[in-house]
Order: sequence, then C-alpha cells, then structure tokens
Amino acid sequence: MTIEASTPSGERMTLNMGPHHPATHGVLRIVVESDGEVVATCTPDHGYLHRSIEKIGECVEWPMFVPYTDRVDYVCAMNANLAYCIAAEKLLQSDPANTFVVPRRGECIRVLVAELNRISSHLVAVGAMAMDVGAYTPFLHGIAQREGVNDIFEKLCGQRLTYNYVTIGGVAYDLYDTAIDEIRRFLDQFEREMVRFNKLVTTNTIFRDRCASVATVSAAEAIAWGLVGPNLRGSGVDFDLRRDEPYGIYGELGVQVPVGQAFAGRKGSVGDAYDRYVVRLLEILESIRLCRAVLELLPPAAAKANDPIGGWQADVGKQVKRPPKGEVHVRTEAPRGEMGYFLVSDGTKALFRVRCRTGSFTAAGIFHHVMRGIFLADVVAVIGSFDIVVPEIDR
Amino acid sequence: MILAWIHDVVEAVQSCVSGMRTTGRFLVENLRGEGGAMSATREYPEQPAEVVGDRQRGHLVNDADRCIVCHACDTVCPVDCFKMDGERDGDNKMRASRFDIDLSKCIYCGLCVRACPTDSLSMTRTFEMDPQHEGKRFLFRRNSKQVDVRFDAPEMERLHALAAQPREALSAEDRAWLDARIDDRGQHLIGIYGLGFFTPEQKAEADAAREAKKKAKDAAAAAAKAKAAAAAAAAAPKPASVPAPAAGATPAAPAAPPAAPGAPPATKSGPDAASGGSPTP
Amino acid sequence: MSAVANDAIATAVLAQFPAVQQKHADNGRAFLLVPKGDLVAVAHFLRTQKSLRFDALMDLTAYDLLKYPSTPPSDDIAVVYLLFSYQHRHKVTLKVLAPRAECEVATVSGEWPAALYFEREVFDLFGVRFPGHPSLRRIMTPDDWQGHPLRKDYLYPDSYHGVAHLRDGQHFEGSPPRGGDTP
Amino acid sequence: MNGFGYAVDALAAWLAGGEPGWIALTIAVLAVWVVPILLLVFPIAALGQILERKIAAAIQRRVGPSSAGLDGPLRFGFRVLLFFLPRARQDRIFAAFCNLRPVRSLLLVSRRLGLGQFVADGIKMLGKEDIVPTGADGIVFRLAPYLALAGAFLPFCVVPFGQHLVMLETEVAALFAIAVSGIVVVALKMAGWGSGSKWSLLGGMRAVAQLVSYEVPIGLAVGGVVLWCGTMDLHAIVGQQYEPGVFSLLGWNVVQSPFLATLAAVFFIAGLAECQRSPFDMAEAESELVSGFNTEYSGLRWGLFAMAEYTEMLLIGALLATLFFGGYQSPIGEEWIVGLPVWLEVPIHGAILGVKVVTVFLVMMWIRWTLPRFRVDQVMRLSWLVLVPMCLVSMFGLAVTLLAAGGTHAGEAFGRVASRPRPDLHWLGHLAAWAVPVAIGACLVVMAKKKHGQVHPALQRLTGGRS
Repeated sequence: MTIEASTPSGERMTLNMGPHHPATHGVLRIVVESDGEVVATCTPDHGYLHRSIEKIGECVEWPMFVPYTDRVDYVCAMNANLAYCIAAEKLLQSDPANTFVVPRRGECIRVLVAELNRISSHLVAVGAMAMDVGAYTPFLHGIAQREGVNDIFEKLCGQRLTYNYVTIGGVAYDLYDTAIDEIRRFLDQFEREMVRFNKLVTTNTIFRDRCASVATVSAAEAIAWGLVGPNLRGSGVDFDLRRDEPYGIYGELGVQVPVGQAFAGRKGSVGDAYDRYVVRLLEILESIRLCRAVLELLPPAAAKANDPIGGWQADVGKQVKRPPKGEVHVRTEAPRGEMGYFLVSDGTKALFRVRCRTGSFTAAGIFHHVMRGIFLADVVAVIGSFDIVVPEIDR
Repeated sequence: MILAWIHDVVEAVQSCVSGMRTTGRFLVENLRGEGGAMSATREYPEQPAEVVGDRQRGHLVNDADRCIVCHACDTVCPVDCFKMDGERDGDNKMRASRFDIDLSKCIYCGLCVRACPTDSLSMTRTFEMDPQHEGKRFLFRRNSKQVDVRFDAPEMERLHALAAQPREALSAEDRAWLDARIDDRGQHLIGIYGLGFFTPEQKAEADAAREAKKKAKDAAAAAAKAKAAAAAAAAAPKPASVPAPAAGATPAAPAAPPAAPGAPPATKSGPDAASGGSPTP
Repeated sequence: MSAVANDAIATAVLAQFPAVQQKHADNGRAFLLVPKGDLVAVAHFLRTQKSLRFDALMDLTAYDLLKYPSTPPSDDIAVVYLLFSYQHRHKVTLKVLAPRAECEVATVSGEWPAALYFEREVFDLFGVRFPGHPSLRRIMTPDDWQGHPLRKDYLYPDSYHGVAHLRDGQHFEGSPPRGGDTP
Repeated sequence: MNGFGYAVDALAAWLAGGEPGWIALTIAVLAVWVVPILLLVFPIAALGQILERKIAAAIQRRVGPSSAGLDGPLRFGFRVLLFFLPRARQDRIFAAFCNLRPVRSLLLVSRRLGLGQFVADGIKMLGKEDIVPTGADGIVFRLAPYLALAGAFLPFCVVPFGQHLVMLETEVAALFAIAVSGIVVVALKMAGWGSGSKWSLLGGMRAVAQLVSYEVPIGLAVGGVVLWCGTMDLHAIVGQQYEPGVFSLLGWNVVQSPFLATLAAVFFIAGLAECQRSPFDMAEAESELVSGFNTEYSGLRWGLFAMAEYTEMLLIGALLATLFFGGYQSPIGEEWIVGLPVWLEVPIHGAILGVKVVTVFLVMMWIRWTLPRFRVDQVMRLSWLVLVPMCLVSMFGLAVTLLAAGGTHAGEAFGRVASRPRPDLHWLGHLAAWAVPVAIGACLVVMAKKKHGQVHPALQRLTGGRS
C-alpha cells in the first residue's frame, strides 16, 4: 500500500536496522533511509555471517565438505546436504569408470528427510513472519511442531540441527525401527495442528491486510531478479525443480506445485507478501503428502539398521577417491528455492571450486528494489515473506 | 461500497474471534496439561534434556586400548581436531601414546566414527560438557602452546589425580606442574586419550553398543548366509530381517544388566541409562 | 514451450557471433566460450531471441584457472554464466576469460538485474571488475579488506585491524606482513 | 459529599487545628486519596504483569515464571517483624512457620506460579542503572515516565468504586477522565523526543498520532452514553443503571440498546489503542522499532512506563464497566448489598467492580497473545473509517430511540447517590429498540456476505475446509 507513501517532504533520516535488530533473522544489516514512516531507499549490508564456506570447500577433501553444507543453511541442513551430495555424485558419475547408483531405499529416505526438513524449515519461515508482523504465539507453536521433526532427525542421525546425514552415495544410517510409525504419527498430528495455526494467523484479517499488496513482485520481475523457490512461485511462476527437473525419486511422486493467485482477495495482488506466505503453507501440505507417498514406496529394510545405505561413503577415510576432472552444475529445490552447486574438479582430492548458489542470496538482492516506498513497518514483513536465512546469503 | 465496508468489519470480527477461540483452546489445553502441551518447553538444568535414540552424537571419545593409530580419523576430519602419536608395544602392536581431541574445534559431524576401522572412536549419548563440573577430570582447557605437550601414562595419572582436587589444596609444586599443562583460561578444550570416557558407565555403554553392533553384524551375516543357503526364497527374508534390527536398535539391551546397577546412583547418567536400557517405544 | 538442445543453442549463437567458441569441459560438459568484448551482445541476444529466450540468470560465478592443470596453463579468471529459460526450460553455460592483469568483464546487470548481486560477489571474492555495474562494492568481506580470497594466489592475512586470526601467536604460511597489525 | 470528602475535611481540620490551609488540605488529600489508590492499583498492576506472563506462557505452551515464590518476601517480612530477635532465631521461627503444612504447600504453589516474580522484578528494576543516553534531552527524558504514570492514575479520581467511594464527585466526570488521560500523549511524545534516538522518536510520533486519533472514538462513545443518560457524572451514570429486583443486569447500559452495545465495543477497541496494547502496540512494536518510545529507558523509569501501561489497562476496564456494565453494581440484584452495613458494603462493591475490571484486563491479554499488529495507516483507517462512523451511526440510532421512546422520566435510584432520570422504555419499546436495528444490521451483513464473502479455495483447504 504505497498510496500516501510517495510524497517526499525532502527531510530524510537514516535508520540503521540491524545487524542486531529483533526482526532481521540473524545478523543482517539494512540501512533504511526513511521519510517519516516511509522508506525512501534501503541498502542491505551483508557479510556479518560470512564464513568462507566456498573457500573451505577448496581446502578440505571433497567428501569432508558435507558437514560444511549443514552450515550453509542450518534451517534445512538435510536439503543442503542433499544438494551437495547429488552434485558430487553427478561429478563421480561423469567418469564412466564409476558406475555406482544410490540404492533405492537410500533415494526414498533422502526424499523423506528432505521433505520433513522442508516442513520444519517452512514452519520457521511462516512462524517468524507472523512474529515479525506482531503475532508472537504462532511462532512458538511453529517451533513446537518443528521439535517433532527434530526429534525424528535426532533419532535418525544423532543431531538436531547439523545433521550430516545424507552422504555421497546414499545416507549415513538406515531408518531406525520405529521411524515409519513415528513419522506417520507426527504427520497426522501435525496436519491437525496446522489447521489451528492457520485459523490463528493465516486467515486473520489483520495479518492478511498487513501482507496484502506489500512488496508485490510480478512474474517477469521475479524471473529477472533471479528469485527462486516459493518466492518465485508466489509471484505466479509455475516452476518447481522437483517436478520440472526431477532428481531422486521425485519423478515418481507427481509433485503438485502451488503458485500465488492473489490469495488475499480483492485487497491483494499476485506476488505480494501474502502470496509468498500462503505458498509456503501450501507447500507444507504438499510435503506432508509427499512424505506419506514416500513411506508407501519405501522398499524393505536391509538387515543392518545402523549401517549406511549406499556403499560409496563407507570407504571414506580409508581411501578417499579422487573425483574425475571436469565440472558439473546441479540444482535442487531447497525450502528457500534453488540450491545450485557448481563444482569444478582438477582431479585432486579437494575440489578446485565449490560454488553454492542459494535462494536467499537473490532474495536479498531484490530487497532494495521492492522496499522503496513501503512503510517502515512493512520492512520486517517483507524480510519475513522472502524467508531469508542469513548464513545462506553470506555463506 | 457500504456493503464492502460491512463485510470487512464482519470478517475482521469473525477472524479475530476465531483466532481468540484458538488461543483460548491452547490456554485451556495447557492448563489441563493435554496434548503434550506442557512438554513443549523444559526447565533445563532441573529437567535435563532427554537423550533420544541410540545414534546420539554427544561427546567424541576414543577408547585407547583399541586404537591402532591408523590416522583414518585424522584424514577424514574436516576441522583437524586430532593430535595423535603412536608407538609399538611389546607385541609389536601400534598403541596410541597420545590421542588428543580438540573439542573446541570438533563439529561433531561423526565422520571419524564412521571411518574408524576398529570402532575405538565413538560418540557418547550424553552431551553435557562442562569442564568445571563432571567433565573436569577428562576435559582440560589448554592454550595452544600446551596443546603440544604430551603426557606419558604416569603423567596422565598424576594429572587426573591433581585435576580432581580443588586448586587450593594442591602444594605449590603440584600447582606449578599443573599450570604448565592445563590452563583454565585456555581456548582449546581437550579430551585426552584413554580416559576419554567420562564415567565407567559410559565405557560400559560403549562396549555394549559395540558388542551389539557386532552381534547384529554377525546375525546379519548369518541371515544372509541362511538366505543364500535356503532354497525357499519366500520364507527366508522374514526370519532374517526380524531379529537383526531388533538387536541393532537396542544395543544396550543384552549388555544392560551389568551396567544398569551402577547407573542409577550416578546423578547425570540416570535418565540416560534409563532410556538406554528400555527400547524406544 | 520447446526446449532447444545444447548444440542447437550453440549453433544459433555461433551463427550470430562467429568469435564465440563451443567447448567442452574435461568431463564433456559443454559451454560457450565468449570473448570479453562480445559478452553483452551475446547476453542480449540470448535473452531476447524468441527461440532461446534465456530470461533467467541461474548463477553467475567464477573460478581462478591459476593452478588448474589445463593445457596450455593459464592464469585467467573464468567468469561463468549459467542461464536458464523458464519459457523453454533449457540451459546454457557461458564462460568469459578475464586476464589476471586487467581483470574486467562488462556487466550483464542490464540484461538480468539478478547479476547485480552476483557480480558484487564475484568482484569481492575474485577481484573481477564489472564496468557499468551501478554499485560495485564488496559484499561478503568488509569494505577495507585487502585481496580477493577465492583467488588461488590469495595469502591469508594474519590479522585484521589488530585482531589476530589464529590463536596464541601462530602464523599462516606465507602470510603478508601488515603494517602495525602484528599480533 | 461522600465518605472520602468527609474524611479529607476531617483530617485537614485535625491537622490544621481549625480552618485548614492548603498545606493541610494537600496532606489530607494525599493521605486519604492518593496513597490508598496507589496502594490499591500498584499491586494489581504488578500482579497483572505476572498474570500476563502466565497467560502468555499458557497460550504459547510454555511454563512461564516458575521459580520465584513468595518465600523471599515472607522471610523479609519475618525479619522486619522480628527485628528484635537475633538473626538465627528469626530464621528458626521462619523455618518453623514455613514447615506448617498449609504454609508449605502454599509456598510451593506460589513458587510454581511464579508469584514472587513481581517482587523480584521490582527489586531488579530498582537496582538497575538509570541510563540517560548522551544525546538525550535530560529533563524531558527524566520527566516523561512520571507524567505517563500521572496520566494513567489521575482519571481514577472520578471512577466510583462504590456508593461511598468516589474521590471527586463532579458533574463533568466523564469529560475529566478523557481529558486527564490525554496527559499520556504528552508523556509519550516527551519520551520519544527526549531519548535522542530515532527509534524512540518514531515510536513517540506513532504514539501521538494514534492516541490523538483514538481520543475521537472514545469521546464519541462516551458521548453516546451521555446522550442516553443525560449526565456526565459517572456516579450518576452508575446510579442510573440500577434496576430493582434480581435481574438488575437488565439495567446496564449495554443491554439497553444495540447501539450502546456497539459503543461499548468501540470503547473497548479504542481503549486498547489508548493503552498501546497489541494489536495497537505500534508505538513500541518490538519487531519494527526495537521498543519504540521506551527503547532507551532502563531500570525504574522503564518500570514506570510498564506500570503506566498496566494502570491504563485497569482504567479502561474501570471506565468500560462504569459506563456500560453497571459500574460497581452486582448483576444479581443490588438490594442485598445496599442493606448491609457500610464496612461490608464498601468492599463488596469494590470487589464487584474489581471482577469486572479484571475480566476486561484478561480479555486484553488474551487479545494481545492472539492478534498480529496493525500497521500505522491501518490504525488510522480503523479509527477514522470504522470506529468513528460506527460511533456516529450509533449516536444517531440512540437519538432516534430516545425520540421514539418518548422522553425520559425519573427512574428509581438507590442509596445516597443522587440519580438522574433515565429513558423510560416500555418493554415493547425495549424489544423494538433491539429488534429493529438488529434486523437491519443482519440484512446488511447477509447482503455483504453474499457480495464479498467468497474465500479462496486454497485458504479453505488450509483451514480444514471452512474459512
């Protein structure tokens, strides 16, 4: 709603939002030049969480980079692991001598954990957005539900945040005995809980009006500015790598892709903050469905429950294989959109170049474009609606 | 326009009332303790976090008796947190004369545990790490210069004996000796070899887990053998797959009885031992 | 929506720009090596040509060829453009070699605004300058950082504003001495 | 003249030993009016903070304050009471007392509920450093919290707590309450400006814009009541809501007419905005403006702001009860209370008002932990485009009802309160006064729903089929 917004009086003040501001989700600094309550210009300042992940990738041997991918995006570490491992596998397979395949059970488990992690990541996203807009309760309920996923992951791989579970060639452990039942139970109760969550915040008129028509990004703009994932789909672009460039077993699952359709009704427009938010919620529902579908497809367990699935990783440490020379580019659909790995190998044990392209980076790139002429209070809603995770921007 | 206005007002009231009904229900549920509502948070020091699953990546410890100093862990470690030296013992076997784990570097990724050929490295299921308290005997803060100071076995014993006492009680000589080796303000948190287990119970637990793993492996191998041997393809997978995961999932179960009596008196391992002894539901 | 095969894309581009070469990486991955001067024109052609329509810049990155075992050895910095067409669902990779001494590549932010951020990152980490970029500043490292960390000849500094990067007086191998920054 | 007035005069005369001068009067007023009210409202506001934290915790599946019990304050009390004994002895007595079974269980419960938290918080706030930022305007910055507190407390002067319990009985009580609470605006603006921080400045500006805008619907809502009752004297308004018999509930303003019920809702919403409570807490929106006008405050001054906020919540509750919900009168007949001796009747009336106030207080908290925050422009829009038109329509409706009902007559009153006439409607008139507007409203709502009521199917799916 930029109606009264565009009448500058000439007097501006500079507000330094962050790096330690309650709403900047980590350490992001946004220098806002405002005309009263209206944002005139906005300059994001990055790098407070720069940890040289790409440089590290050139220094450690290439299977040892997997734990670092956890740290690229700690909200959806499973997806981050998966993205790198798929890229590494593709690099391996580009050498005709390496003819390994990921076992089917491993593929299923990968998709299962990736979708579970998508649920937990989107829960953080929608909860944090609600909190930025001023509703504190939904955030804590989102986090409480996320604990369910974390418990499953902790039993699965021993950690709650940095999983290091997906490995090159498979996954680190098979599912534990009660995993399937527990996941089913979690999904059932979570689905019920989501209804209450939505009644509490999604359909709330105040919340809807706060987000409707705020920071509208048209489809063409979204593509040109490189938005990916739910941000892109929120703008009405019907594109999802899981469906359009399927990897793993996604091709068999028939992913249904929600896109933004001006969910806020006559007050909203396609591609506004509310659309991005609702698309995330619909993706949660889709992930629930996918998890159930994967559980149906899951082939029976191997005999050894605690052993890794997929033989390649088992050799790590004894004889780290050298990747073949060459380069590879793989992109996967992480909760924050395309996570693309561009790997260049010079035939040594360490990769020559590890490039990680993340969704939050381009989402942050559009901030200064969409944040012109909105209200100061909307800035936080916009940050929330793009669902940025700061380490993913800075890496 | 008036109708739109009225609709907006009515909708606002409806949605707010629906939201308040939801929170009201949350309130009532929480007051009644329904639906696991109260368990969403935990009052941490009094109610320690429960350890779930048997794959917990708590502390990284090394059972020096089994270590053959093959440097597999060192090779695979992404952060270089190991320092180790080996020497041949009487049987011409490699033994670790030093195995320091810099826990201030360790990122608990577990790659070394996967790489270890003798299962001497393992991760405990407890994760409390406070060198001022229960970790005191086994974790030492050292500065970078002290990190390179090695200990032989008698020195280790002396170190542990001294570190367990309050500083004031030490003689001046002991204090100086200790200060040269550990530094309470040092930045490296080192877990030192051999005695890496914090408690005897942990050692027992790790042994049990290893035993169970071995058993599961054997069982699986036997099952595979049986499967290969048995001509009846339909009957073979069922008995083969049933016992093996059961053994794998409850690693402490077969070996629990000897460990369990010792566990309850130890304050911190109480819940730990309990959840380890009973198979996960 | 009709995806065009990689070779066909190359043919279309080569027909328009004869200086562009189609090459393959060591594992056979195809890319187009674009001369520095042609880049913006090629980008514009790829974006606007009806049958190609590369409306999205998937990624823009670079790598330093300095220690890459290629023949002949080169010390250029390769800037990589990964393009994607949402309309036709096809991809292409462009590479531009920027010589180490005069490390400049024209900006493509006029074609894809997404390049604004990517180019800042490449500038920061590789030191490739993009003339025409409206605000080419460092993005990851602090504004007064010296050197470009992802170059292969980068030396780790021992300290930054007097804050040592290593503990207890240790040094990086071959790190350059900094004025007044000795820990 | 009521009980308070007599007490003040008597005390002043006693102090002065004859005709009281202004010093004696001031002291008497302080002793009789100010200190008791402070003593009454402060603990309630402090307890309100505990209550709020517990409610928030319960709604959010947390535990909330759960460690600080009442044993600390109790021990302190023993120390003071038994100051003449040696310390060990005091402790022994205290321990013996605590070991009494009911005391022990009570202390445990208090610890579980975190009842001691407000004592601990108070001590913590007193002990904190009082920071004045370098760029701040010192005097303005220091003065603001006291003004805010004054603005929140002063209107209590005219709120009748019981038949004999009103400090200032004046013909213009309703006007006085609204006018005096306007001091808060100045205080918040001073806080925002004086802090020398941009976040505070923005918060202060927002506060002023919001408070000034919401004075209008509040004034109009009170105006509606005044129109209906024909008086601005709050005590008289309470007296008018008296209905003989067991169903004294039927005498309350809120059931007199749907327009008065609307005004009550408007008053409540605008009141929320006046206290800067969520969803109108833009002035201290923690996710946007860090903490708004009180960003730079610490320690006791910050505590005074918090106290002012809670006091204002109590005030809105008290005014709402007084204007629309029968004030201190019970909903199940008044005669049994009026007949009691004064020393029994006063606390009962006070407690009834207290229950009403606390109910409003709780609803405010419930709302706070449910709803998101408005945006600046939406708050203004709500005030000027929704609440004010509603007030105007309601006032018009009230006027029509009054005309149609054919004037007023002297209603029955009770006790020592001089009651003014109130509209006299036949029961058929009452019925019509409800039925006609409700029917029209319902028709409009149905039409509006039909025209604009479609919900996106995706949202229906998200909320389990229904919107």
